[in-house]
Amino acid sequence: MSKEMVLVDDKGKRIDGRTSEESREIKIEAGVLKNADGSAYVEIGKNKVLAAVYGPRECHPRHLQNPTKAIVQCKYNMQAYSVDDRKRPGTDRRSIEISKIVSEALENVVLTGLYPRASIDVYIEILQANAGTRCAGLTAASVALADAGIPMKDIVASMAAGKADGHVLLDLNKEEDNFGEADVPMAIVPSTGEIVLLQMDGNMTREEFDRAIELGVGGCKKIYELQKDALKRRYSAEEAEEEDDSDEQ
Amino acid sequence: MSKEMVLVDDKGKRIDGRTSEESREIKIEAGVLKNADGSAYVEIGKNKVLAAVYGPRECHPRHLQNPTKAIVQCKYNMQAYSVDDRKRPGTDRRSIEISKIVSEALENVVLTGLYPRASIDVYIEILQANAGTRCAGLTAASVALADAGIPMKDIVASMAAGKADGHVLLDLNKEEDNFGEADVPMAIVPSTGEIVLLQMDGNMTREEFDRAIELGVGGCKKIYELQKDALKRRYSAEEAEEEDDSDEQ
Amino acid sequence: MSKEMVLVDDKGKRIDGRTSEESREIKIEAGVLKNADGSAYVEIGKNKVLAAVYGPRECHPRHLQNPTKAIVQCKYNMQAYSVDDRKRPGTDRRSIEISKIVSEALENVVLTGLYPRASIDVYIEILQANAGTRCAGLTAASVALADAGIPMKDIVASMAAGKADGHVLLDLNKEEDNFGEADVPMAIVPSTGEIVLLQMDGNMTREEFDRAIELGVGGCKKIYELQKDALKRRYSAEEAEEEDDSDEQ
Amino acid sequence: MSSKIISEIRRDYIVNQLKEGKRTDGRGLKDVREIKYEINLIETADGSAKVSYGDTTVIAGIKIMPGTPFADKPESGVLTTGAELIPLAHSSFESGPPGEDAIELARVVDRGIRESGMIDVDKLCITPGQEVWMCYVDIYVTDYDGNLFDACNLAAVLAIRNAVIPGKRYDKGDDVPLPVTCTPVSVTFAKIGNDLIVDPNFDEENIASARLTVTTDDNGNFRAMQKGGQGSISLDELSACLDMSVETGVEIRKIIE
Amino acid sequence: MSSKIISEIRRDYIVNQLKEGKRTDGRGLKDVREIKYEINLIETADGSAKVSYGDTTVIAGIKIMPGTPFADKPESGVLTTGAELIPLAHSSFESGPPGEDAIELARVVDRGIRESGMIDVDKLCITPGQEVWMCYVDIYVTDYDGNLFDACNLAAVLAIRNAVIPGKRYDKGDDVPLPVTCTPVSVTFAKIGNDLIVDPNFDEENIASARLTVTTDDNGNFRAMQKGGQGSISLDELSACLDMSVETGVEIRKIIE
Amino acid sequence: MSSKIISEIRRDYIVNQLKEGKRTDGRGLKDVREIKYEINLIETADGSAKVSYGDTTVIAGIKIMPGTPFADKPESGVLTTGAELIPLAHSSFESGPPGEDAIELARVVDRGIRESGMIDVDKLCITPGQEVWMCYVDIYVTDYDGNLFDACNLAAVLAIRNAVIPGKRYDKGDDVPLPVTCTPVSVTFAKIGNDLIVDPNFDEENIASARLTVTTDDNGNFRAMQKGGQGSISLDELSACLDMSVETGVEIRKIIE
Repeated sequence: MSKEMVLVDDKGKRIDGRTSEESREIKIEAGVLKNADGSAYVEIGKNKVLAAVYGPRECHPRHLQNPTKAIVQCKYNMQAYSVDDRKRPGTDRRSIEISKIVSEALENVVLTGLYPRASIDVYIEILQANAGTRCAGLTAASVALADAGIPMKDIVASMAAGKADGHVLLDLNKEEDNFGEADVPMAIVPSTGEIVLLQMDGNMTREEFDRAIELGVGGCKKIYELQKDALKRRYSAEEAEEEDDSDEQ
Repeated sequence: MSKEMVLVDDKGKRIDGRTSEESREIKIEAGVLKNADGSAYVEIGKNKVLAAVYGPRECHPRHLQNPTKAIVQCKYNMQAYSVDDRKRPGTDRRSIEISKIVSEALENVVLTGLYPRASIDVYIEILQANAGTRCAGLTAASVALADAGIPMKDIVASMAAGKADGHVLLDLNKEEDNFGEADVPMAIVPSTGEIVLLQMDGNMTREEFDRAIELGVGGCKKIYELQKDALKRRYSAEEAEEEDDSDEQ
Repeated sequence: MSKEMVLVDDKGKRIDGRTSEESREIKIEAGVLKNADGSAYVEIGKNKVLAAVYGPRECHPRHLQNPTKAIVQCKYNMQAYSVDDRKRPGTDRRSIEISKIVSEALENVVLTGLYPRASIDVYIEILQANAGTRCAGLTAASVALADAGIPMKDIVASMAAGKADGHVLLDLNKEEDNFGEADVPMAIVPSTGEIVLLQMDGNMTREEFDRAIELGVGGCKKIYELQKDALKRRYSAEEAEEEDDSDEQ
Repeated sequence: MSSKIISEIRRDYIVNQLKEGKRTDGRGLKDVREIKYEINLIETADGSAKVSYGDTTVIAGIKIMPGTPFADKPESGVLTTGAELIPLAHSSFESGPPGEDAIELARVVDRGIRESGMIDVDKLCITPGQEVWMCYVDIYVTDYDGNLFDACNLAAVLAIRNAVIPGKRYDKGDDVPLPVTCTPVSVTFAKIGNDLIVDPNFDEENIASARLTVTTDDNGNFRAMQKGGQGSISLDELSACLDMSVETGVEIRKIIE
Repeated sequence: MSSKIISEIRRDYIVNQLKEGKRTDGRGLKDVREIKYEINLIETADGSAKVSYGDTTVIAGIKIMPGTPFADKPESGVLTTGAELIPLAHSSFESGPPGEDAIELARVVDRGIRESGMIDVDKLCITPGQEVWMCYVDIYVTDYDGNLFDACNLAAVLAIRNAVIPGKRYDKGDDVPLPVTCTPVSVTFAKIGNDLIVDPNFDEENIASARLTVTTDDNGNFRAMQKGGQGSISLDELSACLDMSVETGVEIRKIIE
Repeated sequence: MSSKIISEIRRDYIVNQLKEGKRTDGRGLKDVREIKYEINLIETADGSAKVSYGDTTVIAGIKIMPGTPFADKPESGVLTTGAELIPLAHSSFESGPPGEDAIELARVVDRGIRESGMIDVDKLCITPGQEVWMCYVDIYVTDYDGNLFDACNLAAVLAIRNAVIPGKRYDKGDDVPLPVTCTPVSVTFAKIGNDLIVDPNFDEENIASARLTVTTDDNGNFRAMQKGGQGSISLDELSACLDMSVETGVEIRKIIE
């Protein structure tokens, strides 16, 4: 396409100044919505993502109910203005696939057995997209689940690695994703290091792929710390509110 | 667009010869269909509208049932050949909005409390359109409800006012609607003068708008008389039929 | 269009060498799928068709259930690559009509009264199309029903006749169908000669039409023999398998 | 469809009457109900007709506009026929996109018009390969008491015969009549027990085991047929229907000439 | 909609408070909740705004791209407005295509913008008859506590006022501000019993018998109205709403200038 | 999906067998079922293949036609991949538009073909920016006994390798083979308890906690992966799968060369 484009310079610097092991700037905030049972807002570089959780609640449509456990139903949606060319509202094949694999990743950690027949509904809205929205969305959804008080064995953390200009890189931005050679979105359960989401496309040798996994797992662990920070800030704020309330009494 | 177009001449005459306070010719007929529980046919100028009522009957889909009263479900539909450019069959956003506000206007007068869980279904078909179809449709629907014997506190009457060439006018025709400055569809409960449908778009000062309401209410009252006439003719015809029947015995 | 095209030469030979009374080559095989309760594969000339039967099973959606008998629900589908111009996946108006008339034809012979409230689902997939797919599909569906062990009063046999270059012909191929003058798909209950499917379009005199029916009924009877052969081969194979099984014990 | 079920008593009554050669509405077995029609009642359409067969009423409207021809017929106009069973017309009709009944109805009407060559589509070319007249026939059922096939066919035929190509509206020459070559007429039969009746009403349709629609042209040639229903028809019955379809077609043509 | 039903006790409490001229959140009957807004928060949009009325929050984003004009307005740009009641925002919102509430909302917001001539669409022509700028306004509700009409109108208006035509992106000249002529502001009233209140919250909306939205321009002229709900409004009530809509419109314009 | 539930007894039997290193159909844990294939069985397709993995059978057909390129790739052909889980193939498949399972399947197969550069799309340009060859890969499952990913991938790959660009049909030059650069092969693993098995059948798939599909090219490089299911996989398990995917890929390539 544009073979002149240099994504990694001869000093190993990427076009936004990062090293291969660096993620973009990350901002995570829990409890940002009033109506949702739990919510979170995440920025990773130029990605802006909102997640909300409703439930456990009655499962609709009924034929999806599972008599032994709750189901986790995630809906990933890109808002019309979140991408360069306006996206027509409504689900498309890509969002259906992402919703499916994100649901599966979350179902791994949620203690679904506690809520037979129920549904735990997770909504991910992409306000602004810049490569990595599924990982940012899954990261936000995990925080929203915790904010909703849904019992989980751990918080899922997600980040992609990839390859551009022959370098294995953490957390590709849009240019690296578009003009690079491979993308590896992943998500782990941080306490065990188990993988709950993994996709790959492009071209990678075994060595490159192993390195991508190494970088990605590292990135997920960093995300995990920031997820916990956001939840702690959220709890402190709630406690402060409660104290305010008792002061007023 | 066509600034040369004169919609109201210097003597206050409109392109179809009407004064500002005159409506187009109106024809209302009740009981025009065999299958429907009630029906009506309305012509207002070049608008031709058919309305039918079925019910009270079981409400589908069931989740719309209201345990304390009937719901009034109106479907407004423009037939493919009713407009200059063929309209593709199927609902569009405009018809969904009109169906909603017409349903709300009718629900105001129907004694819905008499029929818990039921649905009263109203179908409005526009055979030929020439500005003012929602008012003509609501006018026809009211007559069809009465023809169906649905208990109502009054019959809703509807007509639009508007503005063209700077004049406030009753009952805009297509040219006045397309090239004029404002349209104000409305519907009232004639016995109380209360407004049950009101929309406006365009540009009007307070004085102009007040005048539009004044004209519109007058138009609605004229419609009301014609609605009652149509129902009287219908009842007389029915009685005559019954007498014929008894003669034959 | 192409008036030069000669579909029947002066010796009465058709472009593929057949006489007016000859059908294309026919191949029928029963029991070709593992999962279906019954299945069949049919080739008629260049048509390749697969049919499967599931049922009697619970009828979905429930409002289609008939408390006194089973319903036969056929879905006819052309695969995307089965025609010259790729067919977009999904039902179209043509396939809905064919599904309806094929369902009706099959419902004539299936002893539906034995299975109240049930559904007998028949799926016809056109892998390759060359005029006559509805007849080939119905022929395959009948064999699949028999293979599924569904009690029937007879096996429906189907073939089209038609007219091209002024000649009444059995079993039109694609060129004859496209450039000919009439097509008459039909299906009969062979034991009684009763017609259960009949369509016609084009232009035929009474004499031509009577001849078309005569040819078509003959074609259906030939199909019937091949259907029975296929089922016999299928039963022999099953018996052989069972014997093998008992040998192994 | 549950509303299509009529009571056993009503069914028995209809069948018993038929045994005596009578129909519940007083008709003989071969009689068509009274046909009424009105032409060009819709000013916004380029042709229109309202047709009643007894208490069945339908309206057909034509819209004609320039459009792109099909690649394999670059000089031919395009015909599209739709039928809508709107819920205004009967309690068994539901809102939403056309179901299988409406689709079959539209396709059978379409075949009668298309296969008879009623519209001379070769005269609808504006610029070969680029622009031709598209002819949309939209049929709405407004009151349903059986035999939609014939009522819709007749409404479509009358609307087409009275349609005008709106050349001026699109700056494509004068307004000229839509070129029409013939008048296809369909006649529909229902089989109840061993009786064949013409022009079934709602009750008759619903107890009939089979239905046959036969469309003939002005010469009495066959142009379209469609058998419906789960019942069968014998070759003799078919033959009787073909005879009657020609005879009745002649009668109906007289009514509309 | 079942989740829209609030308890009888809550209803009585709200009504009783109103009798004393109070609202449950401490406002007076004519008071609008606190309005907050943020401009151009979405970099991928050509204009965007987030607006809160109390706990109701919505985001509007504009995308502008070249496209084909309508045949009857060959030199005018095209405005399209959509509103999505995404299930993230409230437990009563469902996934799927917009329902009648979302459609009415989008159409009322659209009318306010369109009928006020806020966007000077005649300045959006690129090549007459061939190419004009298409302006898509997409509004997402992210938190729902009543009065979406006014929040969505204001978000759309702020996004439009700050939007840029992306000439460079499409090689169609410089980036220039979207040409804007005025600032239409809508004010929504709810009728509860005999009281009229401004800017109803969720609970108030759900016990209101009628709703009226009035959109005025900078001159205090009326540009769009929409009455909703099964209740009626008297001519006197209408008059009072018209007065208040002008007054409140002036106040809201001050907040966003 | 209810039909996907298999009995507890069956589940226990499978798991117990696996503990002894056996599978219920007699295979070893790393064994692929017998693969059969047939090339160009569909004459109306521009390329086709039928592939069986044991009792799973799928048909892939290619249709190639001229079309408009994407604006951002004006000289590249377009690849579109669809998969249909038609109800003919299994009692758990329903009529209607593709659900999430069919969509995931099609997208994973698509990625393997697209990301390996199997089709040299840069050679599919007819007129730069205006016309390129569009390549539609449509895959139909006709019998379903697990592991659709690998069967559909192989059928698509075989159909593509044997496809011909129909230049003559469209008056765009000669018929030439579709330009193919490599042979991507996918291998799918299922995790049951702590065991990893290759090419799971229906029963195995339905008790598996996780699924991993790995697509390699002729050089043993990785081109696409997809993890599915609610279970997790450890880094060691991932590593084992990667090893096996390369080994098994070599075996499968031998079968089809």
